[in-house]
Amino acid sequence: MNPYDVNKVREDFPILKRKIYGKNLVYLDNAATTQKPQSVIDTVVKYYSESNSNIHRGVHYLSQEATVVFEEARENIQQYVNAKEKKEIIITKGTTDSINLMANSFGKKNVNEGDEVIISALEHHSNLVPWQQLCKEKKATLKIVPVNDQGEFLFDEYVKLLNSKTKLVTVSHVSNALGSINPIKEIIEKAHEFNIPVMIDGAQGISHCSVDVQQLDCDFYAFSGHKFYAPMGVGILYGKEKYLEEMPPYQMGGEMVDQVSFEKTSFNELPFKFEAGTPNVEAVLGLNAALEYIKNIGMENIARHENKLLNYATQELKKIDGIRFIGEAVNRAGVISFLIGDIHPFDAGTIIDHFGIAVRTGHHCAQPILDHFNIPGTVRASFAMYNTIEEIDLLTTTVKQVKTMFE
Amino acid sequence: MNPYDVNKVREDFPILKRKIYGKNLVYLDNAATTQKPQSVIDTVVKYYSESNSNIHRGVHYLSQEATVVFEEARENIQQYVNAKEKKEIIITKGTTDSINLMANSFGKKNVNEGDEVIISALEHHSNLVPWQQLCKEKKATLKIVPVNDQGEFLFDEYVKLLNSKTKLVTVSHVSNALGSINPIKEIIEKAHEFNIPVMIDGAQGISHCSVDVQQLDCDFYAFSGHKFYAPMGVGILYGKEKYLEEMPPYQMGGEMVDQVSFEKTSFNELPFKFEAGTPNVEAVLGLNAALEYIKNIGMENIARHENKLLNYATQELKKIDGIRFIGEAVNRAGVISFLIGDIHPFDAGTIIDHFGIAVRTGHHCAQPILDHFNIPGTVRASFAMYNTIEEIDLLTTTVKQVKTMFE
Amino acid sequence: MEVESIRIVEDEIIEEFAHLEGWMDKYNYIIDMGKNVPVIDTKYKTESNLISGCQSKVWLYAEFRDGKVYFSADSEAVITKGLANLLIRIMNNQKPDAIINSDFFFIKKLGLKEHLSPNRSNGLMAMIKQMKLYALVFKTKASQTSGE
Amino acid sequence: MEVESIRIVEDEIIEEFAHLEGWMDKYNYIIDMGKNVPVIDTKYKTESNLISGCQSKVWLYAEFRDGKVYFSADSEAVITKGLANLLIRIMNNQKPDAIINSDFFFIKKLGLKEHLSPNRSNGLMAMIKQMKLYALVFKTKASQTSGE
Ligand SMILES: Cc1ncc(COP(=O)(O)O)c(C=O)c1O
Ligand SMILES: Cc1ncc(COP(=O)(O)O)c(C=O)c1O
Repeated sequence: MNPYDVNKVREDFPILKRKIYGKNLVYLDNAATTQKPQSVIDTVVKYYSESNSNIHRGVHYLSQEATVVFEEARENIQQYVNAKEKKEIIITKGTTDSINLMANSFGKKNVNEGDEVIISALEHHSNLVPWQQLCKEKKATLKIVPVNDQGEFLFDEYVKLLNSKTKLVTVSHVSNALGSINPIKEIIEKAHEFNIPVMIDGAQGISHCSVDVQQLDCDFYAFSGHKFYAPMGVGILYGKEKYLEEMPPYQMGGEMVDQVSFEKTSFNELPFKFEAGTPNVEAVLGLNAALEYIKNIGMENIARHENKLLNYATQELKKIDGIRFIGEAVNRAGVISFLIGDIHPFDAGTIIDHFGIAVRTGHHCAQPILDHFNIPGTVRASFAMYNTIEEIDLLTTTVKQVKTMFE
Repeated sequence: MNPYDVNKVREDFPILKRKIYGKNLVYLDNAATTQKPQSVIDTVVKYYSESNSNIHRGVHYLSQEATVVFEEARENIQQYVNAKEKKEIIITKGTTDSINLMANSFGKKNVNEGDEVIISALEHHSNLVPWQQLCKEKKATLKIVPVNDQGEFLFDEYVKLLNSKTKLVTVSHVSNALGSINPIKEIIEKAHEFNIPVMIDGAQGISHCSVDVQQLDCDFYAFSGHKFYAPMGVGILYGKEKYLEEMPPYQMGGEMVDQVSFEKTSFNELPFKFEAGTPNVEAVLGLNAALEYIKNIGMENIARHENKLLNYATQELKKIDGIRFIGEAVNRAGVISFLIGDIHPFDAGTIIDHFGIAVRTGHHCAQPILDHFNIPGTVRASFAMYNTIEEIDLLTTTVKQVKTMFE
Repeated sequence: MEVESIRIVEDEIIEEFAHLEGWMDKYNYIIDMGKNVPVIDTKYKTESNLISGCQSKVWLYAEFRDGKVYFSADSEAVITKGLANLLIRIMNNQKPDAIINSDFFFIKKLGLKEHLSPNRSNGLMAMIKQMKLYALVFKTKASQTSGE
Repeated sequence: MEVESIRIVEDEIIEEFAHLEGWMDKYNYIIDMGKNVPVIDTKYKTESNLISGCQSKVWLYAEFRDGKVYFSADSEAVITKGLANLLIRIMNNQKPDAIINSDFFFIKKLGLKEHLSPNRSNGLMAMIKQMKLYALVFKTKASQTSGE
């Protein structure tokens, strides 16, 4: 598909026909969750209509069939992020779940009194609070890499924080509040000079960038299906085998055990060791369908299209008197965050909504970075493969309208 | 719908038209996961085609709409189990997740060195391994209520185990391996005489019995949506407010926090305190649709029908020479577990499968209870509202066939 | 009696709203309202007077004088302030019982809940709850004092 | 050469299977096979000779004599024993290299994987993996010895 035919893409997303207050839905809340193409919805329907079954332990046909497609999905995910081994792909319920697994398993094992964990000032609460709590419990210290006023990760400051007490560096690939792309390749390289493993919170990265975990050489990479055109309720934790092998299990229950008696329990091998309970087969197959869909269109094409939208939005909104962009990193993806004069984001969002435009307002679960800018929140428009230049024009017109109403 | 019209019910489940090896699917693996009625599938499709959005923090229409239906679903769940407060309904990803939450939050807070936790010999690994690990970590002791050779909970033995060191009693409502219904009302009453809270693993109970948590007076009740005609990826933990209020959060991240800064984080109120990350809106709405469907048919009718199947299956299988029932509790629901002479359950299951009949074979994630009977596993047929007498006849004929093949 | 006087103000507001065509005018009206809210004294803009569950910060304060309740409020967001003012216009100068028993009829009548706040983000419901709570506290105190 | 002799036994089995009509006969054949498996000496029925990933316990043991590998096995389940015996018939008395290089052609040809074991429960794949592993170990040892 070249040149990129956004109208053809839009046809694949049934929700885009939805009317809001009688107007066409303009969905610009993609950083919160993306919409689903028909092929993903169809996969879910087909699964429940023809193949639904619990997996792995069944001898019967349906169970074996479901197991096969489930494990094939895992393989496709492995290939998509170019992990070395299939067993390095752990199925979780979302990024938050993946990071909690990390904090409780990796963290519990490796972070001790006096140790340090490094995050950035840009993190979503999900990549902050688990580490904050871990450090509190372990009497370790959470170190924060500061950002500049463009919302850019300060690499030199980061390097200063690295030392022999650092047990993990964990930063977002792309900031959900500001859209800044962090220099993760350099971050990883630097940490590895000190033999420190690095985890990437890819919740926003996976949908805007091609990810190759071997090329990045990251030790862990986490993301959510629902922000990546897949159903809710599934996430991935990629981890290097050498780390995953040593890590103790997180949740306990069926599937993740090998032998169980009242005296003693032995745990299953990777990846099952980390997958307690009935997995969400539906959502994993849905994620697989989403991957197929994305591969067909091509992540390069998607990224190029989204970049065009981002640049156009920046250019057009900039023309409005009093507009303030929050986060102006040189490298940015998918997200534009702004304020209109002194208008409270909630006021702006309420009016924008009435034009059928879905933007997010507030702190975007990243309070600390807003504290940095000393603001209560922003208006955030975030883009996906199906957004259009016309939608950006609508947004711009609406923002002007908001201005007149409140000034 | 009275008398119960099973053929009408069957029409609502599209998968029942599936052919396996050219034969009609006979799905008797309902204790592993149940099939989904069309209304549940339609709810998922409608959600993704019309309303998909992230919830709770959005000002925009879709987000608010999704939030409203999500919270209405929580209310319906509350009403269904007759919880006193909506905030006592915590959304998890499944029973295993609910129990891990309990072990990590309630357990971490309340179980200390020298304390005791009581489970039964009938527990699924999910209600055993988390407690085993907790006790190991806390130097507490896991006490096991034994069963008799019918697979019945030994109440007198249970009473002997209760003492001031007991911090929690946690038992299954219905055993997934044997189908035994535990006397949970009496178990709870007895524990309360010692002021000990009781958690019920309702993974198998919820689909076969009416559950009224206030009438039972249980302190916690956990179950999975996928075993209750709902989509995968959602579970419930009901807990009494007074306990939930005191319990520390389990997973950390977005949604479950109130104020976040690098210095200090305060947690959100119930139920959100326990719901970190983007919830599985799809599956929660699906669970709501399943509840509606079940309410329409009536749990009493379902239970009566399933009981008829269970009795008929017992009666017919008993006629086969050499059949051994594993678990013959007087009170039983949904599950019949058996062995055919000395034929290994895997051998039996493989042949039964080729007749298009889905039964489960193996240890059913409940190794300890099979150790009690000194067997490597059983063949388990488990029933749901859509199974028929004719299907049981097929099963019986097939079991006879298996016998000839292996003897 | 008091409930009736609440109803009168409610009718007034409903009447005012009736003249507004389209949602833009309605919002403009609420925005205007926001400019005239009886602003809370800064010394009461404390953590404990913050209403939680709103996307913008909202402070609500109440005093009890001569058997009647007087509210003041503030918010970072103008729409929220406007909504607060609507509520205050109705509830100010009322006896606790009137507030406690009010069904906030006008909210339904204006479709405010559906139209403006299908969820908790603007805190309309949270503000009402807080107002009723204040009224309840005052009533309880009053009955204790009179009981002495 | 050795691969060829493997292919001969495989063809034999394929031929035997060709006469069977319907899946019941095929299973009966496998069940019969299960009765003649070279049974592992009880002293080798140890934890370490257990193959994991099967629904029934399977033990597999191998010896290396005169440059050739000899397998024996046992299982609680007859079908698994039958499958083990099929594999053993083919792989017994072969040089390590032949085993390592075999593509287990007959499995595909008979549709065994699809028909009998779409997943890991009967351990067919696990058994093959284990056989190849044994062969590899023997080969390595042999080359070390000859290298001395
Ligand atoms: C009694 C019992 N408890 C817990 C579970 C675990 O449920 P889930 O796998 O949905 O977490 C099951 C399911 O097999 C069960 O039957
Ligand atoms: C950067 C980042 N990390 C983590 C998360 C949490 O993802 P989830 O809510 O799917 O667990 C999000 C989602 O908002 C995010 O944007």
